[in-house]
Amino acid sequence: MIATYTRRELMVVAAGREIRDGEVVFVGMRLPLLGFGLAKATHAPNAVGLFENGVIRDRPAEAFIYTMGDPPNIAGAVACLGLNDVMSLLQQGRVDVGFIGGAEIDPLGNLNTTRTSGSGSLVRLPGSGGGGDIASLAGRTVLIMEHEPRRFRERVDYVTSPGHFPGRRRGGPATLITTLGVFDLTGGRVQAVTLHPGVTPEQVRQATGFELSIDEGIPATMAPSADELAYIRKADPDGFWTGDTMKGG
Amino acid sequence: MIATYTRRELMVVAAGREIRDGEVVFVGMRLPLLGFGLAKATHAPNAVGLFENGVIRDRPAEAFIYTMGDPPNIAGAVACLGLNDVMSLLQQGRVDVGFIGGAEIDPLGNLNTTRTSGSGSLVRLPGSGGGGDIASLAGRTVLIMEHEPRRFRERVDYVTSPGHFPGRRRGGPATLITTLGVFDLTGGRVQAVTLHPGVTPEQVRQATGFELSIDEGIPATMAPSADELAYIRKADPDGFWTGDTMKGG
Amino acid sequence: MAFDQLIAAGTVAKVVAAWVGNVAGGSGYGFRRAYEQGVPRRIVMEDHSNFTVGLALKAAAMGLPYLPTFTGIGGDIVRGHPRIRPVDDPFGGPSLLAVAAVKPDVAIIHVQRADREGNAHLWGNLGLTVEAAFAARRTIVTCEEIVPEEVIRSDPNRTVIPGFLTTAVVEEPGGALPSSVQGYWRRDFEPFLRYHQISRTPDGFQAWLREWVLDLPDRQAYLQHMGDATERLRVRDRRLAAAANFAP
Amino acid sequence: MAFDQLIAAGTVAKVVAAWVGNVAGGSGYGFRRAYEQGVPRRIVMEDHSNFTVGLALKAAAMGLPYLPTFTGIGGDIVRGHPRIRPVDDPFGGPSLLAVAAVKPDVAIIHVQRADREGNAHLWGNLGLTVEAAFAARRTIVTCEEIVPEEVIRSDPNRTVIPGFLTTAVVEEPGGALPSSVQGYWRRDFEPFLRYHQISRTPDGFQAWLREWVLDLPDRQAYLQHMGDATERLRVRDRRLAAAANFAP
Repeated sequence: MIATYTRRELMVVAAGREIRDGEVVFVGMRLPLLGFGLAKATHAPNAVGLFENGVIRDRPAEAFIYTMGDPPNIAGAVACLGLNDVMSLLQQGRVDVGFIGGAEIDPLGNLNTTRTSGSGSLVRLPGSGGGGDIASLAGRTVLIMEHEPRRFRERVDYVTSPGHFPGRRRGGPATLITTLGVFDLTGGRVQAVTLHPGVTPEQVRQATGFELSIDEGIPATMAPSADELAYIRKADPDGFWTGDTMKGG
Repeated sequence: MIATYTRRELMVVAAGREIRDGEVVFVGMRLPLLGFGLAKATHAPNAVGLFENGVIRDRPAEAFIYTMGDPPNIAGAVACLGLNDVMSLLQQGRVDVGFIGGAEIDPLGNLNTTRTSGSGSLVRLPGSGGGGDIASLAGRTVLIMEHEPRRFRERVDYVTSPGHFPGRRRGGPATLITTLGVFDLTGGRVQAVTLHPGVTPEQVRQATGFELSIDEGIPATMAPSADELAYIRKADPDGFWTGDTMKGG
Repeated sequence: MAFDQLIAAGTVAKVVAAWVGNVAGGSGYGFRRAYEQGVPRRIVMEDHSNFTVGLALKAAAMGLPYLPTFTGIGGDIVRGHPRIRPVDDPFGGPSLLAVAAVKPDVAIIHVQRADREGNAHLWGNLGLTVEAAFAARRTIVTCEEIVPEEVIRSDPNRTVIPGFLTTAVVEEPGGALPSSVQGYWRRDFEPFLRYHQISRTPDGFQAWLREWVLDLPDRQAYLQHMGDATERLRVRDRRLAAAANFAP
Repeated sequence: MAFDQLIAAGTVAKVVAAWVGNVAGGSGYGFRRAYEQGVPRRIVMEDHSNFTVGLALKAAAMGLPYLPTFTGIGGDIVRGHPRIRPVDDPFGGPSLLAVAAVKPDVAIIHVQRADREGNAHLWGNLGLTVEAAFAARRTIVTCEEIVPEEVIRSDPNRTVIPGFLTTAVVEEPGGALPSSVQGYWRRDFEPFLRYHQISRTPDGFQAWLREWVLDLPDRQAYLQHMGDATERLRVRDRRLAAAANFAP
């Protein structure tokens, strides 16, 4: 029997696969949070998760959380330090991988979450949060995006979270997970790795406002297993983040 | 009835009088620690004491302590932070007065606790500890010294705790309390304020390796009251710090 | 959300922040209107990342004019930033950025308990609370409970704000609602969602402002207007910290 | 005292410290002999103040090459110091000093309790413990008790060292004696005094070294040699931290 699943559930699975066992992960909320829990429950039982508010967990919160400061994310944490403490660990180079979302992306993996005039008039976005810090300081970053033409731009209006640039000290975007596929960014350009089941190269090209390379015969993103889906649906029972309409925005 | 008392008991009383009510005090060990407790018990009930290991107390420890990290100094403290936290408060300018001891002093209030060749051969002393920081950053400092000619030098071999110097941002030595008297240092030179009962100006001059000014008819340091002595003897029952031979060195 | 409410009410001239929005839905509409259209008034925005805000407060908390960092290099936040400048490593390593201190006039901190002197115990989420209290010229501590001083003294490592930094201490249970307070209150997510929806239009925001601020004469009226929320959100479970012995 | 013992035993090439002595009597004789006469070997001394050591470790803990400070200006510690250099405030304020990071190869931290992953609860005196654990390449946690992970998780704010920074965790009750451990052990002052007296001469130190190190084959023998100290110094009173509820 093939389980049905949403695009976002598939993205969670893809995010989880980016975490290797034993790694220190700068987690964040939404899909990466679920991906971290999924990785812990499957192939990466020894991964450790850092949250930018100071929380360090080696297992997901027992209950659904809206923000990383919510009480279930603190109860049962291994440590609850301050923001500057975990940012210091990040700046030290102790974080292997961090997750960041963005409103706009360019081929170098620069993310914009500050402001854009892409649609003609000025739109103010919420800002960096910890995104700019993770982009600057993590050992590598995994980017999570809605795959829409207006969001995939030759050049973003504002580089909130720097991608690849000459003189970068360490890290940089490694993988991009979108609603359409999984892409490699390590070469300073966007190379498709897998497309989600049913997605065609043409669809991806039309949804991308810049050149990207998709090899012929590119494989499909591996579908979630029944166990993986069961995990996600337990962690997000109302589909708040993983439903077809992501309620979390 | 006149209580008999030791020189060091008198120095504790003099140290306590340097603390004004409501002040934030960088305390230290030995005589200043006792002086802080005495001030709290008498004229400065609202003074707050900071210790360089991170402890903040608004009353003295319940039991005798050898070091500021000893458990009785932590039990009942209002806060126990880290060294850098209280040093940060000091650097912010939140500390009104700090106490420092030294092995050698010069007329500008420079203290040496690092190394000296004053007696001919090189002698290594323990080093700054927090002394250099208090000297640099407190609102004003009170210095505590054995009054001996070899310790009162025209120029100290090494400035561990800076006294007055051109371009000083704030603070500097205000008062010097010795085994012979109490001296004002605010003018960048040593001016006697009181001499301990029975001490003559001549004695002080002979014990001082540089020029200092002692006005004619200089008053005597006010002797400890019976209550003050009672406080000190309760806090230092074996005379560890205040006996005629200060066991603490 | 509080940022957005203050901005939409026209009380804010300048925002220094890494993120302004609503946990329920991303964008803050009040912030967007002020930034994009100058409605109800134009605001100056000083954009930061979380770490640069953290370092700006930490610099002030340490009594320093700035702190160095590697964060933000290569991005636009730090480019031409009024509070961030390039600096050399005096020991010859790679260049860094200097983040200048932010010294708030007032910090308002909500904690679980404090004594009458303002010595404050806080646990759970810390974020930048301690830095803010150390950095500010004046610090107002609001708390769930004012407790006897023995409670604070029983655990000096839990005291994150020493009383001599506290300008005023206010006992105001539920003072952080609809946000959570570990061990005392759960987050009430509905007000975030409702505010997000209603603040979509200026009229909607004005209705919210009347309902939740202007028409409520005092704290008591506010609590009553919350209905059963205080009962519903109160934490009744006990999951106590393991014993820590401070006996000397 | 530990500094002095290691130096007098000839195991130390360089000391980076603000204070080297003995709480019982000021000077450390082993340190003095090494510094003044090169006995048993010459040592390089890098003098600091408490705050410059604290900042050097904090810089490493923050992943920075240096931290700025105002401490020490006008004194000899910072003059020609290999790890301290003048820097300008890039925002035009008064000049400062930059203290370069100290990144220890190993930090050895004694705490009250830790779980098997090395998540460590520490309370009481902190000093620079946390900075050292964050700064070091490897951190060894010794503890009074290895406890079930639930104990640590019951109070995440008490975890000063997250387990992923811990290289090894060792259960060794009394491992900090003759120094104190809040709630577990009182300071034993006599060994400080005795060491201070006996270490006055090189022969005295050698006698101490034989008695307390060379002639004791293992930890068990060491504990036995301490006689009744472990019984005498053990804290039996209970003064527990006030309850803190972490229920979500």
